[in-house]
Amino acid sequence: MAASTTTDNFKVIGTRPIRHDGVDKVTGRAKYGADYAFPGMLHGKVLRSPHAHANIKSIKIDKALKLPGVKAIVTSKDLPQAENKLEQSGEMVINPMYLSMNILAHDKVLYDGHAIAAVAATSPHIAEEALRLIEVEYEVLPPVMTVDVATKPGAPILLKDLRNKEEGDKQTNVAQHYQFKRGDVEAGFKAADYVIEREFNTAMVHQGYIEPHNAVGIYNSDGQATIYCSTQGAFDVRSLSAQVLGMPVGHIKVVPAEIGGGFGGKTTIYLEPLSVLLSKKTGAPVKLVMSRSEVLRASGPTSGSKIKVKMGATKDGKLVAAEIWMAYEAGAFPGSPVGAGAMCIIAPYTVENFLIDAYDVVVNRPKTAAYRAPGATNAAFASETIIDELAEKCGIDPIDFRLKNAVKEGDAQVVGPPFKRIGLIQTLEGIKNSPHYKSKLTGKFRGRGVASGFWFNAGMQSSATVNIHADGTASVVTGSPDIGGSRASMAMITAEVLGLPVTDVRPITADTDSIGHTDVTGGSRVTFATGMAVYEAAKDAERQLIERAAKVWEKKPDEVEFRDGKLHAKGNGVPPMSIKQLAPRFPRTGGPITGRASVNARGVGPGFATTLVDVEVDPDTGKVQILRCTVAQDAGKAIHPSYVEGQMQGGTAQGLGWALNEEYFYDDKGTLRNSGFLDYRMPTCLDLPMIETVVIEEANPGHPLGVRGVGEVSIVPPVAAVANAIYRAVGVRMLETPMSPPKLLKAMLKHRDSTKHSAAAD
Amino acid sequence: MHAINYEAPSSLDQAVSILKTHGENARPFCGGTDILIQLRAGVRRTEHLVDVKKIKELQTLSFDAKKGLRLGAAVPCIEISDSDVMRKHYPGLREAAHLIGSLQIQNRASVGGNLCNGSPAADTTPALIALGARARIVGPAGEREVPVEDFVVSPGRTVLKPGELLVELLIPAPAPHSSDAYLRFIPRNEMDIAVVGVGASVTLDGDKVKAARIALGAVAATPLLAGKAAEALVGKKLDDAALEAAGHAASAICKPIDDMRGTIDFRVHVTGVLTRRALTIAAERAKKN
Amino acid sequence: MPTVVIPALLRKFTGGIERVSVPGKSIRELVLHLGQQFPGIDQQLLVHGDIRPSIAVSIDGEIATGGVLDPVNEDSEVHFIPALGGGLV
Amino acid sequence: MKKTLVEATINGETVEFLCEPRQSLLETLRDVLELTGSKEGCLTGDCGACTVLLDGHAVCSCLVLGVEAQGKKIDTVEGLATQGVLSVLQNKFLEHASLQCGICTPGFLISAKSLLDRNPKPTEPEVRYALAGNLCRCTGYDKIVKAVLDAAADIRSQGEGKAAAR
Repeated sequence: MAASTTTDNFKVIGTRPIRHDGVDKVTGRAKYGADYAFPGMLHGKVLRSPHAHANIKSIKIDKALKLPGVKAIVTSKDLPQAENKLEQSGEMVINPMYLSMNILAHDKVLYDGHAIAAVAATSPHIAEEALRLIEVEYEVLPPVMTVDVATKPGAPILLKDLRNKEEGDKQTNVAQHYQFKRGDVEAGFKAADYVIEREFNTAMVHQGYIEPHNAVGIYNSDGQATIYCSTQGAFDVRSLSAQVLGMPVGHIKVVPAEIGGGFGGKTTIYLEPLSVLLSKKTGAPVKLVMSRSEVLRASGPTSGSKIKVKMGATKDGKLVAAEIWMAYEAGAFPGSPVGAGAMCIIAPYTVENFLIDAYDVVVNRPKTAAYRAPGATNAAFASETIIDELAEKCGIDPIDFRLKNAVKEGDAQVVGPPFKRIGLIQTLEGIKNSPHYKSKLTGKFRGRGVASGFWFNAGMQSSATVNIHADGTASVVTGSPDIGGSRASMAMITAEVLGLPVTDVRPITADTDSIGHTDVTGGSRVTFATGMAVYEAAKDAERQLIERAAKVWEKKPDEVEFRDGKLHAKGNGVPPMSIKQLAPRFPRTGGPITGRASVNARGVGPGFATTLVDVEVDPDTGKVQILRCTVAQDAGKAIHPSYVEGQMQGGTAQGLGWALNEEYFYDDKGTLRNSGFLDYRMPTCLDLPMIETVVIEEANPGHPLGVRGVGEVSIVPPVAAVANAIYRAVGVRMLETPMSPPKLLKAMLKHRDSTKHSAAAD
Repeated sequence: MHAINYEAPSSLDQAVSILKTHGENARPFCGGTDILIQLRAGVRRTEHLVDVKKIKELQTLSFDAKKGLRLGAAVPCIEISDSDVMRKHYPGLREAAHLIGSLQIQNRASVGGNLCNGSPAADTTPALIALGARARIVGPAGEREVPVEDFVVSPGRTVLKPGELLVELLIPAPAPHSSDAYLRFIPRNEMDIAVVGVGASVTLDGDKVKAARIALGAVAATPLLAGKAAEALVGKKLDDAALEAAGHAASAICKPIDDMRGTIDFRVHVTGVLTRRALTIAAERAKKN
Repeated sequence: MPTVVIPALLRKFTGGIERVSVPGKSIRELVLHLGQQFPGIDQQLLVHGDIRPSIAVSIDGEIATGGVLDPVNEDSEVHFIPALGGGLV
Repeated sequence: MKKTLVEATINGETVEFLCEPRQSLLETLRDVLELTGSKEGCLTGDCGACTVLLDGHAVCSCLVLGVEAQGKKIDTVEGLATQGVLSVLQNKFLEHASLQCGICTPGFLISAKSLLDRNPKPTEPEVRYALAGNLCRCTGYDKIVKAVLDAAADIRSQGEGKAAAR
């Protein structure tokens, strides 16, 4: 089902061709990072801290080095000094010192799984045995696992250089404070007929990509290095690795392998500099691949959080005030997505008066990385639950309540500037008109919940080249690693502009030396920003085709036009010429045609989604079954609708997993107890229904094809939608994630007790 | 993983002799679905894996209406869940085998391996205990039989002595008007380890319970036989009050832990719930036999 | 004159004032004049002569990409907002 | 470390190879035989990315030892296409856009093949049960389940077509 506001007449865009990299992926030929092998290659493994918080007193590697087959061991002593400063790197702001400390612990370990040393050996088994022979002496410190503990006066300090600039320059675990303010909150609450105030807690969760992190590093004697790895951003791997290794950026080439999922988690580096360092020491290529346990313990999950929300509405359902306090776990180093969360938490609604305070807090957990609309899901869980309660108080249907307050073009965003054209209202109406919403949900312990979500989406830098081959077919080269089928979209945009069949366009993801700088595959930006570069590169090729045809016809370029895949001479009866016919004449008319474009994309169109969920709760065990689920999302323009639906379904599935069972479970020593897919419980095929989609196409005026990013926002509403559905099913408001059976059962038993007591009192 | 040796004897004698030679340093190896994970994680250390899948006695699944079932220790779960004999006579044990892991796991894992792994949360162990199964063990000192409820002594440890091998499980023929059921609680619908597991068998005499056995998994250091819970039912109609009493009695013997799979309170509560549900299913089935 | 909207936490430099009219034809000029009017605020916005990496600039409702180099119009509205990290797929 | 000589039939070809007893079948396939189509996602049998057929049964090759392959028949994703022609399942995965990142795809294809070999007419719950041992984090499974159901229907109609032609 699609509702389109674009009046275009596309031939390729909007169709569903077979993806170009598909055959390689169903035959096992596609090469992912761990599939690379080179002659003489060694295997690396990483020694990781068993403690959440400890000083490293000494590291002894002699015994391990003596093990036959062990070729080299590196520790933080092998890394250059890194500076304590903030720096822009792609879409991230990084601190080189903290980045270096995360790659290999300097003098302190800050989480269970923190890397301490890396070994290269002739087999992965030998490297692993060598790890057991490395002797590390620790001085164990008390672990700081939650924002509550971290912000208590006198709490153990994680980072000696982290100081509170707002209050007397003291050492602190609070890395950052954000504040957003509008109107008069006190007056707002006075005008409210209903005020709801609640505190929410969400657990740290992981992106859960199936492919573990990997890297093969090759350092040559001339000082040049090549890294093969599965990453969302080859250029980021290059700049971050150069930073950590103290190498010039130009001395590193990063070859992005096929990537087995990322969802934000593969936008930074872990193994990449280690592979180069070990290769430098041994003179051989070195491959490192994380185990699943290492992925969970030591890559970058997203923050757990504590969020207090107070919101007020008038009787007729108008939101009038919001006061919000939120604190996110950054992990061991600053940089949680709490700022983004703060800007998202009431983004879908016009609220005249608000005050939002947000805090980034370091704790003894792995440094968080991006995860699909970072920060927004936690935030929406809190605000969308309150919205549901206010709707109930006002006696208004929750969708109608949202419609009454929904932002539209011209309304101010939380950060101030007004929205351009957006599609929140259309997603709400899309849900209202869906077969799911129109169906009746019957049966005991069943409930239906709805929630909406917002995500900014990103622009940033992308490059593309379009090469026209001698037979009139084309290739399109970009620097965006393809995680979800973006190559097909790039080929489709090229094919659309050049009037070619999509099978005549071959899309390529190039290495860092073969294409201009391209920022990370993240922020839902590839189809938007790289798509913009591809569109312009194809247009550049079109312009050149016109010039060549003009030469052939001995006319001026403005006497030639390009339409329907053919060159037409204006006026007289010259028969039109296809690219196929023109291509053999490239050599005599000036040589090959390469269309080029690089952009720092402006005109980002934010994304909205609304999700509807039906659940059934087992009243005796608290187990929740998802019965039905529909998601409506504004795509701007769906280039390849199947992969747009795929993004919506995938994000929704992750949101449902987040809602029900996923969590980082640490014991009181700060050891992660569920560092495997057995106990980090992501949804299986048997846990989910079909996920119905409503693709809204409210064209983004900032993009030549109307595209807005679609990769992220679908993960934002599901957690709140499930919570609201559970409430409808069993009358319990869940204020923490995951809403796992032990927690829900406890809440239901308490609820039953209290209703019994109140019945007795009547 | 550290280096290991692998041998795959084709006779029981050979297997026992290899196991005896290496003593503590050897372990029987069947589906590998637990031991390989444990060796990789460094939780167990064994230098010799003795693959027992080629030994005929361990691959037997045979049923006799009088003598009951002989279930070879290495019979893969998939064979059990595909078996009509199991479906008809031991539906609870079949369900337990069918619940273990994914199809990929069921194609490799065995009931014997599940038992020898010694996990308190093993799915098939409560089902075996509910059926009154006995474990036939062969070792350097000959042969012995152990009731399954006595087989696991602590998490990961069993009565097997160095050199000993579990050959088969002997399960009595079902009495008339009897049947069994196994239920477990997991947060997802597949792929989890039991947070609570309850096996129950019921023999009816008219509308009254003639005999019953209830066994619990994942609620103590070892699988438990809930004797009092079963006794509470004998001679009674299986009505709500009786089920409630059995559930309470089952919950009462739980000594669970708080962990990433569930809390103590949750496990105790759900033990009662599953006990009632499993008894109801077993009794429904028994009526039809 | 262009209008600059001051972020909540920097309003301590402006005595709580949220919207300020400042002369200038570029972000560089606006920040310069802001600093003259409210000493110290420019240092919160700049590092090494350009906008801090942790801050994004919105000009007339759109995130700008040119840092201090971006031009502004007489009637432009400029917001300084936290830059964000994105994730995704 | 001492290596063992193993002879097995892999994707229809008799193959001899050397491996250490501690090497899993997955490691053997990938590092010794250069068949990298089977993927490592967890090494604990929880994700199914390494699923292969061992004598016709779907197993996690990370939980099988390479030495156990002696005398066995092993089928991997690399053997699904016949002389360059994709199988119905492979085609349906492409048509239905059942893969995004594609890392789980080889395992899903093998599990789905194993299901359809045994049960040519599966219901949606049967498909979901048969695929529960394979984790996918990109798709929410929707398009995978649809592809398998569609492939089953296609294979059946092909079979009926053949029967009618006879």
